[in-house]
Amino acid sequence: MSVTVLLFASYADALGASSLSLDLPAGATVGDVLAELMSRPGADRLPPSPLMAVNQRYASADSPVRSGDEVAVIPPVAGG
Amino acid sequence: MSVTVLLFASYADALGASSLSLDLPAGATVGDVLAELMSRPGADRLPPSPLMAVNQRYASADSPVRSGDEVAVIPPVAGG
Amino acid sequence: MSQFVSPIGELVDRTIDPGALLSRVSSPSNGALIVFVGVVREVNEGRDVTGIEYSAYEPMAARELQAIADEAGARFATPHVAIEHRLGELALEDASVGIAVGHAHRGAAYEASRWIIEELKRRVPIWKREHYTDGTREWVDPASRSAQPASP
Amino acid sequence: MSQFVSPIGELVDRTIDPGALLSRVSSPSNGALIVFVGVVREVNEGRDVTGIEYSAYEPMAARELQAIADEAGARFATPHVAIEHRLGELALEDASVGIAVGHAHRGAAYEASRWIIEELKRRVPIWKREHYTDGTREWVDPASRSAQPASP
Repeated sequence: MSVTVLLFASYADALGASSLSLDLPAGATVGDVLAELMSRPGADRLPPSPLMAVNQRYASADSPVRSGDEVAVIPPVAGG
Repeated sequence: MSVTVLLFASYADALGASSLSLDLPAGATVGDVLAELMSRPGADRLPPSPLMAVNQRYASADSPVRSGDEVAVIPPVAGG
Repeated sequence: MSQFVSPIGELVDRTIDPGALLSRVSSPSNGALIVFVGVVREVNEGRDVTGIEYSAYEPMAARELQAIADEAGARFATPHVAIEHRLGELALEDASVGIAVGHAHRGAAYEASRWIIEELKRRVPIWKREHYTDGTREWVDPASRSAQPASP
Repeated sequence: MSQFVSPIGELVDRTIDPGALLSRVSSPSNGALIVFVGVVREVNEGRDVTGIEYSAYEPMAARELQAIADEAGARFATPHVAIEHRLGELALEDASVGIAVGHAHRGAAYEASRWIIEELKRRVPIWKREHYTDGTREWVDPASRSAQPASP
Protein backbone atom coordinates (compact mmCIF):
# COMPACT_ATOMS: atom_id res chain seq x y z
CA MET A 1 0.00 0.00 0.00
CA SER A 2 1.01 3.60 -0.50
CA VAL A 3 0.98 6.47 1.99
CA THR A 4 1.90 10.11 1.58
CA VAL A 5 4.48 11.42 4.04
CA LEU A 6 4.61 15.15 4.69
CA LEU A 7 7.71 16.90 6.00
CA PHE A 8 7.93 20.45 7.29
CA ALA A 9 10.37 23.17 8.26
CA SER A 10 13.78 21.82 9.37
CA TYR A 11 12.73 18.22 8.59
CA ALA A 12 11.87 19.11 5.01
CA ASP A 13 15.26 20.81 4.74
CA ALA A 14 17.00 17.71 6.19
CA LEU A 15 15.39 15.27 3.77
CA GLY A 16 15.30 17.65 0.83
CA ALA A 17 11.58 17.07 0.29
CA SER A 18 8.29 18.26 1.70
CA SER A 19 6.31 15.27 0.48
CA LEU A 20 7.17 11.62 -0.22
CA SER A 21 5.18 8.63 -1.35
CA LEU A 22 6.12 5.43 0.49
CA ASP A 23 5.15 1.83 -0.27
CA LEU A 24 4.56 -0.25 2.82
CA PRO A 25 3.19 -3.72 3.56
CA ALA A 26 -0.42 -4.01 4.71
CA GLY A 27 -0.70 -3.70 8.51
CA ALA A 28 2.10 -1.16 8.72
CA THR A 29 2.14 1.31 11.60
CA VAL A 30 3.28 4.89 12.09
CA GLY A 31 6.50 3.41 13.51
CA ASP A 32 7.06 1.49 10.27
CA VAL A 33 6.63 4.69 8.25
CA LEU A 34 9.19 6.37 10.45
CA ALA A 35 11.66 3.46 10.18
CA GLU A 36 11.40 3.58 6.39
CA LEU A 37 11.93 7.32 6.45
CA MET A 38 14.97 7.02 8.69
CA SER A 39 16.80 5.01 6.06
CA ARG A 40 16.78 8.02 3.71
CA PRO A 41 19.75 10.34 3.25
CA GLY A 42 19.59 13.32 5.61
CA ALA A 43 17.34 11.56 8.12
CA ASP A 44 20.19 11.48 10.61
CA ARG A 45 19.30 15.13 11.28
CA LEU A 46 15.89 14.09 12.64
CA PRO A 47 15.42 13.03 16.28
CA PRO A 48 14.81 9.30 16.84
CA SER A 49 11.14 9.78 17.84
CA PRO A 50 9.63 12.86 16.23
CA LEU A 51 5.99 13.79 16.71
CA MET A 52 3.80 12.13 14.07
CA ALA A 53 0.30 12.75 12.77
CA VAL A 54 -2.03 10.65 10.66
CA ASN A 55 -4.67 12.47 8.64
CA GLN A 56 -4.03 15.69 10.59
CA ARG A 57 -4.26 14.20 14.08
CA TYR A 58 -1.39 13.38 16.39
CA ALA A 59 -0.73 9.63 16.42
CA SER A 60 1.52 7.27 18.39
CA ALA A 61 4.09 4.93 16.83
CA ASP A 62 1.83 1.89 17.16
CA SER A 63 -1.11 3.51 15.33
CA PRO A 64 -2.05 1.66 12.14
CA VAL A 65 -1.80 3.37 8.77
CA ARG A 66 -4.00 2.62 5.80
CA SER A 67 -3.54 3.01 2.10
CA GLY A 68 -3.93 6.63 1.10
CA ASP A 69 -3.30 7.99 4.60
CA GLU A 70 -1.51 11.30 5.02
CA VAL A 71 1.28 10.78 7.54
CA ALA A 72 3.07 13.90 8.80
CA VAL A 73 6.34 14.22 10.65
CA ILE A 74 6.01 17.21 12.94
CA PRO A 75 9.10 19.23 13.93
CA PRO A 76 9.08 20.98 17.31
CA VAL A 77 6.20 23.43 17.03
CA ALA A 78 6.97 27.14 17.42
CA GLY A 79 3.69 29.00 17.03
CA GLY A 80 2.75 32.06 19.02
CA MET B 1 -7.59 74.65 63.75
CA SER B 2 -9.79 73.92 60.78
CA VAL B 3 -9.73 70.93 58.45
CA THR B 4 -11.81 70.14 55.40
CA VAL B 5 -13.55 66.76 55.47
CA LEU B 6 -14.58 65.21 52.15
CA LEU B 7 -17.32 62.61 51.85
CA PHE B 8 -18.11 60.48 48.83
CA ALA B 9 -20.72 58.16 47.38
CA SER B 10 -22.86 56.43 50.03
CA TYR B 11 -21.13 58.35 52.84
CA ALA B 12 -22.00 61.69 51.25
CA ASP B 13 -25.60 60.48 50.97
CA ALA B 14 -25.61 59.36 54.62
CA LEU B 15 -24.37 62.69 55.99
CA GLY B 16 -26.13 64.83 53.40
CA ALA B 17 -22.91 66.62 52.47
CA SER B 18 -19.86 66.03 50.32
CA SER B 19 -17.66 68.52 52.17
CA LEU B 20 -17.57 69.80 55.76
CA SER B 21 -15.31 72.17 57.63
CA LEU B 22 -14.45 70.97 61.15
CA ASP B 23 -12.80 72.84 63.99
CA LEU B 24 -10.46 70.71 66.06
CA PRO B 25 -7.91 71.30 68.82
CA ALA B 26 -4.22 71.46 67.85
CA GLY B 27 -2.66 67.98 67.94
CA ALA B 28 -5.82 66.28 66.69
CA THR B 29 -5.54 63.01 64.77
CA VAL B 30 -7.46 61.34 61.97
CA GLY B 31 -9.28 59.41 64.69
CA ASP B 32 -10.38 62.68 66.28
CA VAL B 33 -11.76 63.89 62.94
CA LEU B 34 -13.69 60.66 62.62
CA ALA B 35 -15.04 60.86 66.18
CA GLU B 36 -16.28 64.40 65.54
CA LEU B 37 -17.88 63.25 62.28
CA MET B 38 -19.58 60.31 63.96
CA SER B 39 -21.58 62.67 66.19
CA ARG B 40 -23.36 64.08 63.14
CA PRO B 41 -26.85 63.03 62.06
CA GLY B 42 -26.71 60.16 59.55
CA ALA B 43 -23.26 59.01 60.65
CA ASP B 44 -24.80 55.87 62.11
CA ARG B 45 -24.90 54.62 58.49
CA LEU B 46 -21.09 54.68 58.33
CA PRO B 47 -19.00 51.73 59.56
CA PRO B 48 -17.08 52.33 62.82
CA SER B 49 -13.66 52.40 61.11
CA PRO B 50 -13.90 53.59 57.53
CA LEU B 51 -10.81 54.08 55.37
CA MET B 52 -9.40 57.57 55.73
CA ALA B 53 -7.03 59.70 53.70
CA VAL B 54 -5.13 62.88 54.50
CA ASN B 55 -4.14 65.10 51.60
CA GLN B 56 -4.97 62.32 49.12
CA ARG B 57 -3.00 59.55 50.83
CA TYR B 58 -4.40 56.74 52.94
CA ALA B 59 -3.80 57.43 56.63
CA SER B 60 -4.29 55.52 59.88
CA ALA B 61 -6.39 56.74 62.81
CA ASP B 62 -3.35 57.87 64.78
CA SER B 63 -1.98 60.05 61.97
CA PRO B 64 -1.78 63.74 62.93
CA VAL B 65 -3.81 66.33 61.06
CA ARG B 66 -2.74 69.92 60.57
CA SER B 67 -4.66 73.08 59.94
CA GLY B 68 -5.80 73.22 56.32
CA ASP B 69 -5.48 69.48 55.74
CA GLU B 70 -7.91 67.74 53.44
CA VAL B 71 -9.24 64.68 55.25
CA ALA B 72 -11.30 62.22 53.22
CA VAL B 73 -13.57 59.43 54.39
CA ILE B 74 -13.31 56.67 51.78
CA PRO B 75 -16.27 54.32 51.21
CA PRO B 76 -15.50 50.78 50.00
CA VAL B 77 -13.85 51.34 46.63
CA ALA B 78 -15.52 49.84 43.58
CA GLY B 79 -13.38 50.74 40.58
CA GLY B 80 -12.75 48.45 37.65
CA MET C 1 8.57 54.76 19.44
CA SER C 2 10.04 57.34 21.78
CA GLN C 3 13.00 56.25 23.84
CA PHE C 4 11.42 57.93 26.83
CA VAL C 5 8.35 55.85 27.49
CA SER C 6 7.02 55.78 31.02
CA PRO C 7 4.04 54.14 32.67
CA ILE C 8 0.76 56.06 32.52
CA GLY C 9 -2.29 55.75 34.74
CA GLU C 10 -5.13 58.24 34.38
CA LEU C 11 -8.80 59.07 34.71
CA VAL C 12 -10.74 59.83 31.53
CA ASP C 13 -14.23 61.06 30.77
CA ARG C 14 -14.46 59.70 27.24
CA THR C 15 -14.64 56.33 25.50
CA ILE C 16 -11.73 54.01 26.22
CA ASP C 17 -10.10 52.84 22.98
CA PRO C 18 -8.32 49.49 23.51
CA GLY C 19 -6.46 49.81 20.20
CA ALA C 20 -5.06 53.19 21.19
CA LEU C 21 -4.00 51.78 24.57
CA LEU C 22 -2.25 48.91 22.80
CA SER C 23 -0.34 51.25 20.56
CA ARG C 24 0.95 53.04 23.65
CA VAL C 25 2.65 49.86 24.88
CA SER C 26 3.97 48.60 21.53
CA SER C 27 7.73 48.48 21.12
CA PRO C 28 10.21 46.37 19.15
CA SER C 29 11.44 45.05 22.50
CA ASN C 30 8.06 43.54 23.39
CA GLY C 31 7.03 40.03 22.40
CA ALA C 32 3.72 40.17 24.26
CA LEU C 33 1.01 42.81 24.54
CA ILE C 34 -2.10 42.39 26.69
CA VAL C 35 -5.13 44.60 26.98
CA PHE C 36 -7.69 44.03 29.70
CA VAL C 37 -11.03 45.83 29.32
CA GLY C 38 -13.60 45.99 32.10
CA VAL C 39 -17.10 46.40 30.71
CA VAL C 40 -20.53 47.24 32.11
CA ARG C 41 -22.52 43.99 32.29
CA GLU C 42 -26.23 43.64 31.88
CA VAL C 43 -26.56 41.48 34.99
CA ASN C 44 -24.65 41.83 38.23
CA GLU C 45 -25.37 39.76 41.31
CA GLY C 46 -28.63 38.69 39.75
CA ARG C 47 -29.99 42.20 39.15
CA ASP C 48 -30.66 43.65 35.70
CA VAL C 49 -28.38 46.62 35.17
CA THR C 50 -29.11 49.42 32.70
CA GLY C 51 -26.01 51.52 33.36
CA ILE C 52 -23.39 52.52 35.90
CA GLU C 53 -22.35 55.90 37.18
CA TYR C 54 -18.67 56.07 38.19
CA SER C 55 -17.37 58.80 40.48
CA ALA C 56 -14.08 59.29 42.27
CA TYR C 57 -12.08 61.31 44.73
CA GLU C 58 -10.50 62.59 41.57
CA PRO C 59 -7.08 63.91 42.55
CA MET C 60 -6.40 60.93 44.81
CA ALA C 61 -7.73 58.42 42.25
CA ALA C 62 -5.54 59.95 39.54
CA ARG C 63 -2.55 59.78 41.87
CA GLU C 64 -3.24 56.14 42.78
CA LEU C 65 -3.69 55.12 39.13
CA GLN C 66 -0.35 56.69 38.25
CA ALA C 67 1.26 55.07 41.30
CA ILE C 68 -0.08 51.65 40.28
CA ALA C 69 1.25 52.12 36.75
CA ASP C 70 4.66 53.12 38.10
CA GLU C 71 4.76 50.29 40.63
CA ALA C 72 3.78 47.75 37.96
CA GLY C 73 6.51 49.09 35.71
CA ALA C 74 9.11 48.66 38.45
CA ARG C 75 7.81 45.32 39.73
CA PHE C 76 7.57 43.70 36.28
CA ALA C 77 10.47 45.57 34.68
CA THR C 78 8.71 47.28 31.78
CA PRO C 79 7.97 50.94 31.03
CA HIS C 80 5.09 49.86 28.77
CA VAL C 81 2.06 50.21 31.03
CA ALA C 82 -1.03 52.28 30.21
CA ILE C 83 -4.12 52.41 32.44
CA GLU C 84 -7.32 54.38 31.87
CA HIS C 85 -10.35 54.45 34.14
CA ARG C 86 -13.45 56.21 32.92
CA LEU C 87 -15.75 58.32 35.10
CA GLY C 88 -19.32 59.44 34.49
CA GLU C 89 -22.41 57.70 33.16
CA LEU C 90 -21.70 54.44 31.34
CA ALA C 91 -24.13 52.31 29.37
CA LEU C 92 -24.13 48.54 28.89
CA GLU C 93 -21.02 47.32 27.07
CA ASP C 94 -19.16 50.59 27.70
CA ALA C 95 -15.60 50.07 28.92
CA SER C 96 -15.00 51.35 32.45
CA VAL C 97 -11.31 50.46 32.60
CA GLY C 98 -8.59 49.61 30.10
CA ILE C 99 -5.19 48.21 31.06
CA ALA C 100 -2.46 47.67 28.47
CA VAL C 101 0.90 46.05 29.20
CA GLY C 102 3.78 45.34 26.84
CA HIS C 103 6.63 43.06 27.89
CA ALA C 104 9.41 41.04 26.34
CA HIS C 105 7.80 37.84 27.66
CA ARG C 106 4.21 36.74 27.98
CA GLY C 107 4.37 35.38 31.54
CA ALA C 108 5.34 38.74 32.98
CA ALA C 109 2.79 40.51 30.76
CA TYR C 110 -0.07 38.38 32.13
CA GLU C 111 1.14 38.76 35.71
CA ALA C 112 1.50 42.53 35.39
CA SER C 113 -1.96 42.91 33.83
CA ARG C 114 -3.60 40.87 36.56
CA TRP C 115 -1.66 42.60 39.33
CA ILE C 116 -2.77 46.01 38.04
CA ILE C 117 -6.50 45.26 37.96
CA GLU C 118 -6.39 43.71 41.44
CA GLU C 119 -4.49 46.71 42.86
CA LEU C 120 -6.86 49.10 41.11
CA LYS C 121 -9.87 47.37 42.67
CA ARG C 122 -8.19 47.32 46.07
CA ARG C 123 -7.07 50.90 46.45
CA VAL C 124 -8.20 53.45 43.86
CA PRO C 125 -10.94 55.66 45.38
CA ILE C 126 -13.57 55.16 42.69
CA TRP C 127 -17.19 54.33 43.37
CA LYS C 128 -19.98 53.08 41.22
CA ARG C 129 -23.73 53.35 41.43
CA GLU C 130 -25.63 50.80 39.43
CA HIS C 131 -28.89 51.70 37.77
CA TYR C 132 -31.42 48.87 37.56
CA THR C 133 -34.28 48.14 35.21
CA ASP C 134 -36.76 48.80 38.04
CA GLY C 135 -35.56 52.43 38.17
CA THR C 136 -33.63 52.10 41.44
CA ARG C 137 -29.95 52.92 41.93
CA GLU C 138 -27.49 51.55 44.42
CA TRP C 139 -23.92 52.19 45.47
CA VAL C 140 -21.90 49.04 45.01
CA ASP C 141 -19.85 47.64 47.89
CA PRO C 142 -17.83 44.75 46.43
CA ALA C 143 -16.94 43.45 49.89
CA SER C 144 -20.59 42.96 50.85
CA ARG C 145 -21.25 40.79 47.83
CA SER C 146 -21.35 37.06 47.47
CA ALA C 147 -18.25 34.94 46.97
CA GLN C 148 -18.85 35.12 43.22
CA PRO C 149 -16.27 37.62 41.97
CA ALA C 150 -17.71 41.01 41.08
CA SER C 151 -17.58 42.18 37.49
CA PRO C 152 -15.46 42.78 35.59
CA MET D 1 -24.75 40.69 19.15
CA SER D 2 -25.86 37.49 17.56
CA GLN D 3 -27.34 34.91 19.86
CA PHE D 4 -25.36 32.22 18.08
CA VAL D 5 -21.79 33.08 18.91
CA SER D 6 -19.29 30.26 18.91
CA PRO D 7 -15.54 30.06 19.49
CA ILE D 8 -13.33 30.72 16.47
CA GLY D 9 -9.73 29.71 15.88
CA GLU D 10 -8.16 30.31 12.49
CA LEU D 11 -5.08 30.93 10.39
CA VAL D 12 -4.81 34.26 8.57
CA ASP D 13 -2.42 35.72 6.03
CA ARG D 14 -3.12 39.38 6.79
CA THR D 15 -2.57 41.85 9.59
CA ILE D 16 -4.14 40.86 12.91
CA ASP D 17 -6.40 43.63 14.21
CA PRO D 18 -6.74 43.43 18.01
CA GLY D 19 -9.69 45.82 18.02
CA ALA D 20 -11.59 43.64 15.56
CA LEU D 21 -10.83 40.56 17.67
CA LEU D 22 -12.14 42.36 20.75
CA SER D 23 -15.37 43.26 19.03
CA ARG D 24 -15.89 39.57 18.24
CA VAL D 25 -15.93 38.72 21.96
CA SER D 26 -17.97 41.69 23.21
CA SER D 27 -21.35 40.93 24.68
CA PRO D 28 -23.63 42.51 27.30
CA SER D 29 -23.02 39.37 29.40
CA ASN D 30 -19.26 39.95 29.61
CA GLY D 31 -17.68 42.05 32.34
CA ALA D 32 -14.11 41.34 31.19
CA LEU D 33 -12.46 41.27 27.78
CA ILE D 34 -8.81 40.35 27.27
CA VAL D 35 -6.73 40.48 24.12
CA PHE D 36 -3.31 38.90 24.03
CA VAL D 37 -1.08 39.83 21.08
CA GLY D 38 2.17 38.04 20.30
CA VAL D 39 4.57 40.28 18.43
CA VAL D 40 7.85 39.83 16.53
CA ARG D 41 10.65 41.09 18.79
CA GLU D 42 13.88 42.69 17.66
CA VAL D 43 16.00 40.47 19.90
CA ASN D 44 15.45 36.81 20.67
CA GLU D 45 17.87 34.70 22.67
CA GLY D 46 20.47 37.43 22.26
CA ARG D 47 20.35 37.52 18.44
CA ASP D 48 19.19 40.54 16.45
CA VAL D 49 16.06 39.59 14.52
CA THR D 50 14.89 41.40 11.39
CA GLY D 51 11.79 39.32 10.68
CA ILE D 52 10.13 35.93 11.06
CA GLU D 53 8.67 33.59 8.49
CA TYR D 54 5.78 31.50 9.84
CA SER D 55 4.66 28.32 8.10
CA ALA D 56 2.29 25.54 9.10
CA TYR D 57 0.85 22.18 8.32
CA GLU D 58 -2.13 24.27 7.35
CA PRO D 59 -5.15 21.99 7.53
CA MET D 60 -3.97 20.46 10.81
CA ALA D 61 -2.99 23.83 12.30
CA ALA D 62 -6.40 25.26 11.38
CA ARG D 63 -8.08 22.23 12.96
CA GLU D 64 -6.01 22.51 16.15
CA LEU D 65 -6.68 26.26 16.47
CA GLN D 66 -10.40 25.66 16.18
CA ALA D 67 -10.16 22.75 18.65
CA ILE D 68 -8.32 24.94 21.17
CA ALA D 69 -10.96 27.67 20.78
CA ASP D 70 -13.74 25.12 21.33
CA GLU D 71 -11.99 23.47 24.27
CA ALA D 72 -11.35 26.86 25.90
CA GLY D 73 -15.01 27.75 25.43
CA ALA D 74 -16.11 24.54 27.14
CA ARG D 75 -13.47 24.58 29.88
CA PHE D 76 -14.05 28.22 30.85
CA ALA D 77 -17.76 28.36 30.02
CA THR D 78 -17.86 31.12 27.43
CA PRO D 79 -18.61 31.14 23.71
CA HIS D 80 -16.60 34.37 23.34
CA VAL D 81 -13.23 33.14 22.17
CA ALA D 82 -11.46 34.34 19.00
CA ILE D 83 -7.96 33.21 17.99
CA GLU D 84 -6.00 34.22 14.91
CA HIS D 85 -2.51 33.06 13.98
CA ARG D 86 -0.82 34.70 11.05
CA LEU D 87 1.37 32.88 8.51
CA GLY D 88 3.94 34.26 6.06
CA GLU D 89 6.67 36.87 6.35
CA LEU D 90 6.37 39.12 9.37
CA ALA D 91 8.41 42.21 10.19
CA LEU D 92 9.39 43.59 13.58
CA GLU D 93 6.36 44.59 15.67
CA ASP D 94 3.98 42.64 13.45
CA ALA D 95 1.48 40.56 15.39
CA SER D 96 1.88 36.81 14.88
CA VAL D 97 -1.02 35.75 17.10
CA GLY D 98 -4.08 37.42 18.61
CA ILE D 99 -6.26 35.84 21.28
CA ALA D 100 -9.45 37.52 22.50
CA VAL D 101 -11.62 36.21 25.33
CA GLY D 102 -14.80 37.67 26.77
CA HIS D 103 -16.18 36.39 30.06
CA ALA D 104 -18.57 37.47 32.77
CA HIS D 105 -15.68 37.52 35.27
CA ARG D 106 -12.07 38.60 34.96
CA GLY D 107 -10.47 35.63 36.72
CA ALA D 108 -11.81 33.18 34.15
CA ALA D 109 -10.97 35.55 31.30
CA TYR D 110 -7.30 35.70 32.35
CA GLU D 111 -7.13 31.95 32.88
CA ALA D 112 -8.71 31.19 29.52
CA SER D 113 -6.41 33.60 27.68
CA ARG D 114 -3.31 32.11 29.28
CA TRP D 115 -4.49 28.54 28.74
CA ILE D 116 -5.07 29.21 25.04
CA ILE D 117 -1.61 30.63 24.33
CA GLU D 118 0.07 27.77 26.21
CA GLU D 119 -1.97 25.15 24.34
CA LEU D 120 -1.31 26.89 21.05
CA LYS D 121 2.43 26.82 21.67
CA ARG D 122 2.29 23.20 22.77
CA ARG D 123 0.34 21.63 19.96
CA VAL D 124 -0.45 23.72 16.88
CA PRO D 125 1.83 22.63 14.00
CA ILE D 126 3.29 26.02 13.14
CA TRP D 127 6.98 26.70 12.62
CA LYS D 128 8.99 29.86 12.47
CA ARG D 129 12.26 30.73 10.84
CA GLU D 130 13.96 33.79 12.22
CA HIS D 131 15.92 36.10 9.96
CA TYR D 132 18.91 37.77 11.60
CA THR D 133 20.77 41.01 10.90
CA ASP D 134 23.79 39.00 9.70
CA GLY D 135 21.67 37.60 6.84
CA THR D 136 21.33 34.08 8.27
CA ARG D 137 18.02 32.29 8.94
CA GLU D 138 17.23 29.59 11.43
CA TRP D 139 14.29 27.38 12.30
CA VAL D 140 13.32 27.95 15.92
CA ASP D 141 13.06 25.02 18.31
CA PRO D 142 11.63 26.45 21.55
CA ALA D 143 12.58 23.32 23.49
CA SER D 144 16.27 23.65 22.66
CA ARG D 145 16.40 27.17 24.01
CA SER D 146 17.48 28.46 27.39
CA ALA D 147 15.23 28.49 30.43
CA GLN D 148 14.24 32.07 29.59
CA PRO D 149 10.76 31.81 28.07
CA ALA D 150 10.67 32.24 24.30
CA SER D 151 8.85 35.18 22.81
CA PRO D 152 6.16 36.17 22.93
